[in-house]
Formats: sequence, C-alpha cells, structure tokens
Amino acid sequence: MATDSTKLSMAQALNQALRDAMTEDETVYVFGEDVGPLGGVFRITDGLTAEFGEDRCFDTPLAESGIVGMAVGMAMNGMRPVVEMQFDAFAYPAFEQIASHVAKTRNRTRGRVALPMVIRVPYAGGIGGVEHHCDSSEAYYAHTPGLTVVTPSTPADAYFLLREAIRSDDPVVFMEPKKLYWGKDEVDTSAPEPPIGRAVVRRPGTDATLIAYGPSVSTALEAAEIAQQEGRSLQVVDVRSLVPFDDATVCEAVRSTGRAVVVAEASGYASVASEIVARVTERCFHSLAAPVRRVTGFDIPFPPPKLERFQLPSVDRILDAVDDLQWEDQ
Amino acid sequence: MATDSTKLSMAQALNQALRDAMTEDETVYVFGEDVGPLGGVFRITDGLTAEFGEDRCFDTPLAESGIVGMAVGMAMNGMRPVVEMQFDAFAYPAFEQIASHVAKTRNRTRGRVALPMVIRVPYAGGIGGVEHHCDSSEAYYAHTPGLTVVTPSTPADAYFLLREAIRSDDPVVFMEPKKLYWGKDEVDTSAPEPPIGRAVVRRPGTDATLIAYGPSVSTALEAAEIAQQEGRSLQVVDVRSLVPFDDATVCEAVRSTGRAVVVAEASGYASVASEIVARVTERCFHSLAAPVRRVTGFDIPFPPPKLERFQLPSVDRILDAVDDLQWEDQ
Amino acid sequence: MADDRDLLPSEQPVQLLDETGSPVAGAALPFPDSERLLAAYTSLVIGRRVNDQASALVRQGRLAVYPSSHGQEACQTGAAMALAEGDWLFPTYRDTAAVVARGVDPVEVLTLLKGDWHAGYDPYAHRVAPQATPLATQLLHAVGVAHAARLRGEDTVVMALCGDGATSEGDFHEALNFAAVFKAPVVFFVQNNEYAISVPLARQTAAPSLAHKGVGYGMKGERVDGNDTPAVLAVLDRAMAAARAGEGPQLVEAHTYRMQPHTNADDASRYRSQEEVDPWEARDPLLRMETYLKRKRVLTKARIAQITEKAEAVAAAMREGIAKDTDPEPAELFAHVYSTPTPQLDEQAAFLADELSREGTN
Amino acid sequence: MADDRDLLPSEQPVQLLDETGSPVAGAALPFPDSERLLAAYTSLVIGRRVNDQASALVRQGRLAVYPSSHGQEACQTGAAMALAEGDWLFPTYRDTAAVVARGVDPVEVLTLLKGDWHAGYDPYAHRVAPQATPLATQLLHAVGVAHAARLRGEDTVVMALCGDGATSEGDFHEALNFAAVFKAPVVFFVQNNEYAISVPLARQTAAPSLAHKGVGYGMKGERVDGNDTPAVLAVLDRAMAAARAGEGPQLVEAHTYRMQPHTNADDASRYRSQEEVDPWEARDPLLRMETYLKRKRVLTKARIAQITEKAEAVAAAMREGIAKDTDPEPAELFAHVYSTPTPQLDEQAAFLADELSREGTN
Ligand SMILES: Cc1ncc(C[n+]2csc(CCOP(=O)(O)OP(=O)(O)O)c2C)c(N)n1
Ligand SMILES: Cc1ncc(C[n+]2csc(CCOP(=O)(O)OP(=O)(O)O)c2C)c(N)n1
Ligand SMILES: [Mg+2]
Ligand SMILES: [Mg+2]
Repeated sequence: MATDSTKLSMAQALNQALRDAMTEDETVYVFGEDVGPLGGVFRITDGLTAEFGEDRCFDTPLAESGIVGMAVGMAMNGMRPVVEMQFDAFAYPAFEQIASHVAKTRNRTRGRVALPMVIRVPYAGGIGGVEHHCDSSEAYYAHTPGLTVVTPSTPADAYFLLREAIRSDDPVVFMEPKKLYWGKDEVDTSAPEPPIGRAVVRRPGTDATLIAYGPSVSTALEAAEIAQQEGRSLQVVDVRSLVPFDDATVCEAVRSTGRAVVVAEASGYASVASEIVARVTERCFHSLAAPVRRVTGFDIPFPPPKLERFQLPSVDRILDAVDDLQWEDQ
Repeated sequence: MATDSTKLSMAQALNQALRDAMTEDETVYVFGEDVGPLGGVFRITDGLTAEFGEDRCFDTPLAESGIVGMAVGMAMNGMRPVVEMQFDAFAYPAFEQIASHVAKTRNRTRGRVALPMVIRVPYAGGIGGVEHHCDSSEAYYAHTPGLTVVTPSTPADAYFLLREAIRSDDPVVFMEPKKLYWGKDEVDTSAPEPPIGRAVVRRPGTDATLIAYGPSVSTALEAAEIAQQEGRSLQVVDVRSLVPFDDATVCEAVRSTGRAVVVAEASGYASVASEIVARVTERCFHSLAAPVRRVTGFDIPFPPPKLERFQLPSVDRILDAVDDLQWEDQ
Repeated sequence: MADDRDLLPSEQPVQLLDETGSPVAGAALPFPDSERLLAAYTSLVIGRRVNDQASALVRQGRLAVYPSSHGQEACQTGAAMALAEGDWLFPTYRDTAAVVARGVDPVEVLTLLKGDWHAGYDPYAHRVAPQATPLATQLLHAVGVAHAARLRGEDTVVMALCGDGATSEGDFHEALNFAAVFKAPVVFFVQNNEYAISVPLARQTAAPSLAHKGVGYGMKGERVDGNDTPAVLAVLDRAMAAARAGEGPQLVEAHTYRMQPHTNADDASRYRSQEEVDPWEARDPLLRMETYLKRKRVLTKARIAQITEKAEAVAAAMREGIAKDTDPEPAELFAHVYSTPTPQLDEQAAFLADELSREGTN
Repeated sequence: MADDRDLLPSEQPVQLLDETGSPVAGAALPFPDSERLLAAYTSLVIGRRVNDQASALVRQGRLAVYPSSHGQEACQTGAAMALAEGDWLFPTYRDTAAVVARGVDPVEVLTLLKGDWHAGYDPYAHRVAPQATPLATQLLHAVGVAHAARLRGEDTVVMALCGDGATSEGDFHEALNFAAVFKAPVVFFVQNNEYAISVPLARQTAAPSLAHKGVGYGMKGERVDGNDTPAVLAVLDRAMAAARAGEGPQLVEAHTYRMQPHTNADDASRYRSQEEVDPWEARDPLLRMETYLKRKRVLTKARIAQITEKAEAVAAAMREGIAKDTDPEPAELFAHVYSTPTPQLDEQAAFLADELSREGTN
C-alpha cells in the first residue's frame, strides 16, 4: 500500500485503490468489459491482471446484465466483486439486475444475504463524447432504495471512497466523473477518512452556498473564486455521497448563508438536484432568504459534442443563479 | 365508439380506449406478454385478439427488452404500437431500450424519426402483491428526457389519456395504478378533453393544497373530506401528466392556499415528489407560509403485503403533514 | 468442429419408464436403483402433498397466491435429489416442492406467499437461493455462485431452474454464455411445461426443442421426459457429474406439463382446452412411479401408508405453521435495507414509530 | 426434428475465392457474375477509401473518433449490395462503409463523429437506420421494422448488422428469437472480426462458431469467409432471397478480422501481437478481388484508374464536407425532444436564448 502523499490523477487514484484493495483482501475480484489486458478504456484497471492474475481481474463476455448478475452470485458466495460498466448508458442493460437484485437482496432475505459489491460507472460529459457516452445517470440509482451511491470530485476522495465502497457490506454504485479522470492532485493514501455518507465543505463562504457533487464541484469552486473577486463570498459543499445523504453538513452550510444554489449536470427533472432542493427547503425553510435555485442540465438528451457546453453547468450560469437569490429585498 | 356516458371501471375504460383506438386507426397494434387470448393478467386487452385478429393484438415471447425494441422498429415503420409491461418491475429489462432509444430516437435523428408508441405499465401497490409487483417506477421515466409520462386516477382520465397517448407522435409511458383498476366511475367517451400536460383541480379548497397523482389522488381526496369535517378546507390537485408538467395549474393552486403537501406513493428520494416540491418552491416561494411537505413512500424496497399499508400514503399521514404546515405563527 | 453434432440433443427425450410404468428397453442411461427410487417416490408424494396443500391454503384465504408444480413433481424431486450437500439450488416461484425436497421448511418457504416477508428462509442454511420472481435473472446469480466456488477450488455444482418462458429473456442467454465461457459448474434445468402463463411454447420459440439452445453456447443439450422420475434422476445425475468433473455447464430440458392454471388467480380456460390437458393425467409422474415400484414389489401397502403418513404430517405442519400469527413488525421495514440504516432511514423509522405510538394512544 | 442437423452451419465458412484470388473448386454456391463483381470491387475500393480518409480526418483532428472497417470492406459491400431498394439496413458504428455503399452521403454519416449532431442522415431517404452504438439494441428495431412490413404485406427484407461481441448481449438473443417466432424477414449478419475492443472471440463464446447460435432459434446458421467478396455476396443473396420468400430470418456469420485498433483512441498493442495481425494482410478482400478480376481481364488498368478516380472524388468530397462549418444552433437542443416542445423546454430554451443574448452583448 502506498503510504506517501503523491500527486495522482483520479484515474491513478482509482487504480491504486483497486490495487490496494486486491492486495489487502483476496476476495476482491475485478471484472467487466476490457478491464483485463487492456486495463479498461479509461485505464482504471491498468496492470491488475498482470499483477493479480487472470482470475482476479478478467474480461467477461460483452453483456452488462450478465456482468452485474454474475457479480450478485459471486457476492452471495463470499466474494467482493468490483465491476466496471464501460460508460453510463451502457449500464442500462443491467438495470433490472441492479434494481431488482443488487438493491433488494439484503432486504428480501431479511438481512441474511449481503451483497458486498461495487458497480463502477464512468459518467457525465465534458469530454466531447458522442451519444450514449455522457449520461448523468445517478438519479436512477439514488432513487432506488438499497443502493449506496457515491461520486468523488477529487483524486483523494476517489481513492478513499472506492476503498470504503469495496469494504462496505452493501452494494455501492460508484459514479466516476469522466472529465475529472486526468486532473492530478495530492493523495495521501495513509490518511484515511470515511467519506461515505459525509459531505464536505470545499470552500468556506458567508453569502450563499453552492451545493455540488462529482463533475460540478470544480465548476462551483471556480464560480466561487470569481464571485470572491466580485465581492461575494460563496461557500461550496461537495455532497460526495448521494445516498446516504449528509443532511447535517449540507443544512448547516445552507443555514449559515441563508441562500443556496444546487449545481448538478444531470437533467433537472426528478433528479438528485430536485431532492437536494426539496430536502434543504423542508429543513431550512425559515433560514432561507430566497428559494433554493438549481443549475442543472436541461431536460434534453445529452447533446452532441459541439453543443455540450450549453448543457453543462457553467461558471456564468452559477453566478447568474447566485445573482438571482433576491439580494435586494425580502 | 361508445358515445354514451356509462359507468366503467378503469380497466374497462382502458380496454375501451384500446378498442376505440384500434377501430379508428389500423396502424395501432397491441402486444406484450399474455395480452392475446388471455386478455392480459389484468384483462386490459380483453377481447382484442378476438375482435381485431391475431395480427393486431398478439402475445410475444417472454422478453421485455424484445417487446419494447420491436415496438421501436414498428413505430419507425409506420405503426403505432401499444405494448404492455406485465408489472412495474418487469419493465426494468426494457430499461435500455426505453432510455437509449424510445426516449432519444426523435432527438438523435434531428426530428426525422418519430416513435409514436405507448408503453403501458401497471404500477404501484395497494393490491397485496408480492415483491417485484408493486414498484412505483415513474421517477425513472420522468427523469428521462424525451418520454411523456402520464398516470390517470379516474376511469375517464384513463380513457382520454390513453386515447391521446396513442394519438401522440411522441412515446408515452402510461402508468396505470393497479389498485384503481376495478373502481367504477362515469365515463363519457363522447366528451373528449386533452389531458396530457394538464393537471386538474379535483376538489376546491382554501387552506392548503394537496398535490397528488395516480394511486394517491383518491387518498388525498379522502383526506380532504375528513379535513373538511375538522374545519380545514383542502384543495386537491391531480397532476395527471408527470411529463409535461402543468406548472400553471399547480402553482396557481399553491399560491391560492399558501401551503401545500405533495402526496406520492413512490420512495421519496430523488422522486417526482421531490421535483414537485422543488419546482413549486422555486416558483411560489414568497406565497408559501410553510415549506412544502411531502408524504411519500419510505426509502425502502416495497414491503411485503402485511406491511404495505405502512408504505402507502394514508389519510392520517396526509392530515398530519397538513397539521405540520405551521399554522400558528410565521 | 467436427463434433458439433454432438452438441445436438437426442431426437427423443430420454425415457426410462414409459407412460404405463414399464421400463423402456435399450434406454440410454442406467436405471437408478430401487432405494433411490423409493426415496424419490417419497419425495414425489410429499411434493404433491405440498403443492395441493398450498393450493388449498390459497382457497381458504390463508395464502395470497400459489404457483403450483402439480404434475411437475418428478422434476422437482429430481432437481433436489441430484444435489450433493455442498451444492446450490436456484429455484423459481414455481419450485416450492424442490425447495422443500432440498430440506427447507415449507412454512418458511411460504412466508413470501403468506405476505410476511419476501424470502422466508435462510439461503445459506440449505444452499437454496431465494425463489426468483423476475424471470431468468437468477440464472446469472447461479453462474456467479458457481464461478466463485470454482475459483476457490470447491467442487460445488449449482442447479439453476427456469421455465420455458424464461428461456426467451436476455438473461437466459447471458447466463448460459457466461457459464460456458467460464466453464462454470452449473446445470441449467428447464422445466418446459408448455406454458408461460397463457402463452404456449410455439409462441416462445421456433427451435426444435429448448435443449437445442445449448448449441449456441457450445453446450450439449439434453432432453428428458419430465414426468419420468427415473429418467429425470439419471439425466440430472449425469449432468451434475459432468459439471462437477469440470466439463462445464450443462443444459437439460424436461418435457412436462403445467396441469393447473398458472396460479389460482389465472383462468386457464381462456387459452387452453380441457382436451389438451386430459391426456397428461395419464402421464402423471406419481402414478407412473407407483405402478413401477408396485410391480417391482418395492412399494408395498405398508410402505405406501408410511409415506402417506409422512406427507400428511408435512401438510399438517404446513397448516399449523401458516395458521400461526407471524406478523412482522413495522420496524423491520428499515432493518435490512442496508447493513446499518442510513440517517434518512433512521429518521423515517422514527417517524413511523411515532405515528404508530400515536395510533396506539388514539 | 429429424432435420435439426440442417440447422448446423457448414463445417468450413463458404469460400468462392481463395486467399490467392483463385476460384474454389466445387463451391457450394454459384459465383456472382462479372458485372456484379466489378460493381462490388468499385464499392470495395470506395469503402476502403472512405475508411482511410475518415481515419486521416481523425488524425487531423477534424473528427473526434472513427471505428474503421478497414479490412472488412467485403462485408460492408456485401451488406449493401444484397439489398433491394425497399429493403432496410441496420448498421452499427463500424458500418460507415456499408452505409455509404447504400447511398448515404459520407459527410452526413460523419455528422455523428464530427460532433454536430447524433444521426446525421435521414433514415427514410435510403432506408438506413441510425448507426447504433448501444450494442445489439438495433437488432430488435430491425425485427420490428421487418414485422411491420410483413404485416402490411410488403416484401421488404431487413439486413441487421452486428459484431461478434454484440452476440453476447441479451438483445441479440431476444432479437433472433422474436424474428424466428414471428418469421420476420431479417438477415442477421454478424461480422466476426475476432475482437470486441480488446476482448478476443474466445472470451465471447465457447460455441464452435457464432453461426451455431442460430440453432437455438430454429434458424439455420451460415458461415462465410468475410474477406471473400464473391462468397459474401452469394451467401447474403441467398439469405435475403430466403427471408423474402417467407422462410423466416437468417443468420450469417462472416469470418473476418479487425485490422486496425477498435478506434484511433485504442491501443491494440496492449492485447494482440503484430504477428497475429500480419497473416491477415494477405487475406485482404480488395487484393483478392483485384487479383481475380485482373486475371479474368474484367479489371483493366483503365478501369482501375476510373475506379480510383471515383474513390478519390468521394474522399475529396468528404474532406470538403467535413471542413465546412456546420455548427448546429444551440436552439436545436430543444427542437427534437418532443414533437412539440413542452412548456418546460420552452422555458429552458428561453433561458438559454437569454443567456446567449447576454453573452453576445458582453
Ligand atoms: C422479467 C419478468 N417478466 C414477466 C414476469 C411475469 N410472469 C411471471 S411468471 C410468467 C410466466 C413464466 O413462464 P415459464 O418461464 O414457462 O415458467 P412457469 O410459470 O411455466 O413455471 C410471467 C410472464 C416476471 N415474473 N418476470
Ligand atoms: C451496450 C453496450 N455496451 C458496451 C459498449 C461499449 N463498446 C462499444 S464497441 C464495443 C465492442 C463491440 O465489439 P463487436 O460487437 O465485436 O463489434 P466491433 O467493434 O468489433 O465491430 C464495446 C464494448 C456499447 N457500445 N454498448
Ligand atoms: Mg412454463
Ligand atoms: Mg468484433
């Protein structure tokens, strides 16, 4: 296990997490499409087959329901499978297995059958991908009781969230923001923190709170930086764990500023962003000087590359929403 | 076509709608599992094979992705397929076809390929069904841009919504609240109204607004009736069309009362109910005397029959939520 | 590829005992010995009793619904008896008799249909997965369990059950293919009872038989008379042995018939005639075994009385168990969703507890 | 069932022209006539040029990505040439050359990879479905289109393409089964190029061949040398004729090879050696046809020059078309989601328009 703090990209941090988990626990198995010799189309599983052998990290036939369904069986039988869905939209063929089995097996069996498994889903846009490669599909999973759903926004969180996800006795849908794969940052793998279920304040601020997760956190931080120059102090909360949700941290942040904007890339309708607005409003109503605003993707299929920038929450759009938080009167 | 007003159950109204649509338009085809000679496990397609022949209403091999995928092809090629998913959770195998094709084909092809098709999904609980037979799955569809999602709460709406859904040039996910199949009510099939995209005020009221849809509307109405006796006047809005959403009607209702409770049977997290709370709050914030409350299913897999009543929004729970709307001060 | 013809199933289903209860001459497989057949007969009788008792409990309103395998008990018995202790069974909703034959308490099995909870038994106790409702999905779990066992070097074999209708699902395909590619020790045992609710086999496939589906996975398909207990036993024994020996997954199709409606809620007269059903009465697996065992004088009147008594005791225990008030606590709703309830679930549990306490005081 | 052996594919892939470009003696199917072969050769050359031009455009940064069928042009040509005017083609992302051979403007086809929009051509203009990315999903659409045509009494046949990897998906199974049960006039044409990105065929199936997958649907499978243009034509012609004649769906597996990486973004050296690739150079479909046609003196130097010129013209038009500024308007984002935008989308479109107008004035 690496113990030093090193600069790693999120892809490298995820690879390190898999490597460390496989070293520590021989019941951890990694499989999916192209995760073997190729190391995955994003190289997250790079070198694992070479290091741990073909049994521990292997390619499957091309069938996502098969991958998840087989993982269910292996998890029933003492393993901790970590499977990769190649892209967000290519996890949909596995939806029945995820909704009807992965999510429900513990409950169906009165707690007798646990499914300690992780489904890794590279998701969201920002990389100029063609259709079916850029969906923000987190709401489908977050709405499904029984699933833990997390999404990192930094290499360090990627490492620790994945380690904890693999250690969890519950199934975890692990959403990886593709556009953050290559950005490097400090990761001290020897300084663990338990991030599942815990939001984190990424930047303090006093005037309004930006609530973001995954691919939108960096945009929110940028917006906060610019707002600072314009004399407005924005707090940024990284939700990190969509299920369970950290009401305490998020609500404390919102109450401290009285104004909030939720930022998420997914289409807004019936989304995780809707949920955050709803629960923050329910819990912090009398602290709110303005309705909580959303900056989300439009309710359209993910656009072609040349138009994708209009779908992604932008710094300007976030700042516009902040401007809209009824600063004058009320 | 029936022109008189008659008492019909929702099941009969749906059957009549299919019958009338097939009579009127020979490109309407009905297929799915057990929809032929059996007439569907809920008898919604009763008699259609006998009346229109085996080509127009037929059983398929047992495969939901196949059913929806074949419907996509038929819709591409001049037909208006109406397919039945036998139960809510058994539509999940078709999720990829629905999310990646049904929802996206018009957009993918720049408007060149329309998919005039209807996917009928009997959903929700209240009938003592065993596991996998009672999911409230509307959020999965409502969150997916490109789908129209509707759900009737009366036999008349069932008739007109289904007629309009079949006539629509867009794919419609038609959610049928199973527990309402057998309740009878007046249906005047000669008095059409265009219900897609239109919410309706089911009961006027001045103190607070209950916003419900599908299986929860009758419970909301019951609650309003009891509240009336207790001296509180509750307005009940039936959303009816989840996508598109009738912001005008819903917001007007909420503004007129200043207080609101959203009632829905689905698990609350990242649900249609979250969306309604979020958008009503965004749009009506300064008319609200209290945060919009939700009465939804818990965030658990649908319970076994003996416990299902605890999951369903009950009259008491609705009235408790209304009591909670901060009537004293603010 | 010179031997791809070997993948084709036999032209006729394997039969060891014909419809009159007489051994078939020149049968392809050895006849199971009398001891095994007597055990099988006992299991058939109990299975039948379990089926009919459960149906009666439905009529009495004590169970919500019951998908009976009445008439398919040879398959049910065979599926259970073919297993060694360390093996796994993956049953469907229709396989209660097999689950019971494997050793699970019928009352626990019926928890689901009584409405108390979903899966009512401990899957690890007898290595029996929860009965699967979403069709064909369990076949993939079976592959996973088998693959995990193989990776650990265990000699576990997994028996995965499904119906004719379920073979049309994508998961059927993916399961057989994964099993074949990974040489997972799974026996896929398809009970072709000619109907998927109302849909007849001809609407399910255009293949000469369901066993032919093995060919596309490089898996030999085998057909067996599903109402012929010795044949089912012999064919499954051979398949289990092959899977255990590392020959990879096996596909067995049993030709049988769903004698009763899909469940009590179904009206079979809408889609099939009594004339179609009638001839199958004569092919009843119990009858056939009884005739044979009586003729062989293995089955005496005293033995029959013993077995009947045993079956009646099982039925009585079912009635008693089902009559017991086993209502689950509402708090259990939140107990098993995660290993530890989320803060959200704790909140919701508290909400419900409060509601119930107020209900109590009203 | 006496004839289930007839469902098995031939032991060797059908070959009409061997690797040296010589006609195979005693071939199972008639050799296409020279005129057809000349047309096919022209199409091969254009297909190759389209492939290589598109790859070059990727290297120049003008296309995001291109999954090339370089080396598979015999299949691409065959798939298009086998169609009558009223027939439909259901291609994948790798079948650009087939789509072009069917008559679609390559620039329109490349709209997707240029990033302007998703499907860039009108599917009804040439009866070519949008190129499918989610694997095997399009096979079901093909069945639906064919079934609708059959219901209307049209004699349309649908050619549905997929790769070896896609055969593992549940939708492949459901599509073949639906087609067989409904006798839908579909030819399923699998281009087995031995890889699904990095995953070799052996990890995809344990069957003797992919054509064997037909057996489980009661569908005869046929194998063809996918680099042998005359054989591909002959086999597809026969399959199309059978489907058109009401004999139900057909399955054809072409044995070919993906000569290049999955796309330019792929690094094939991670999973296969150059030694594996090299022998396939000699099996190049263009080379083989050229040798044959030259020997037959159908292909003269002048003809070759003509054809090359034609192909160069296509390539030039591609370069020109791709160079054109065809940036889509942001407002189009909301135009095609529904037949009429919802009030919500109107609101969102107005929001974006406002944002853009403010951007403009900043
Ligand atoms: C994925 C899925 N789709 C639909 C159903 C509804 N359903 C339950 S049983 C059944 C028929 C199954 O037929 P078969 O596989 O032949 O098994 P049998 O009931 O005859 O034992 C259907 C359609 C289901 N349980 N799961
Ligand atoms: C449902 C789905 N899963 C995964 C992918 C990602 N993916 C794209 S191409 C490909 C390999 C396909 O291989 P094959 O079917 O042999 O076609 P080829 O690329 O060789 O033409 C994969 C895994 C996808 N497009 N769709
Ligand atoms: Mg059956
Ligand atoms: Mg391939």
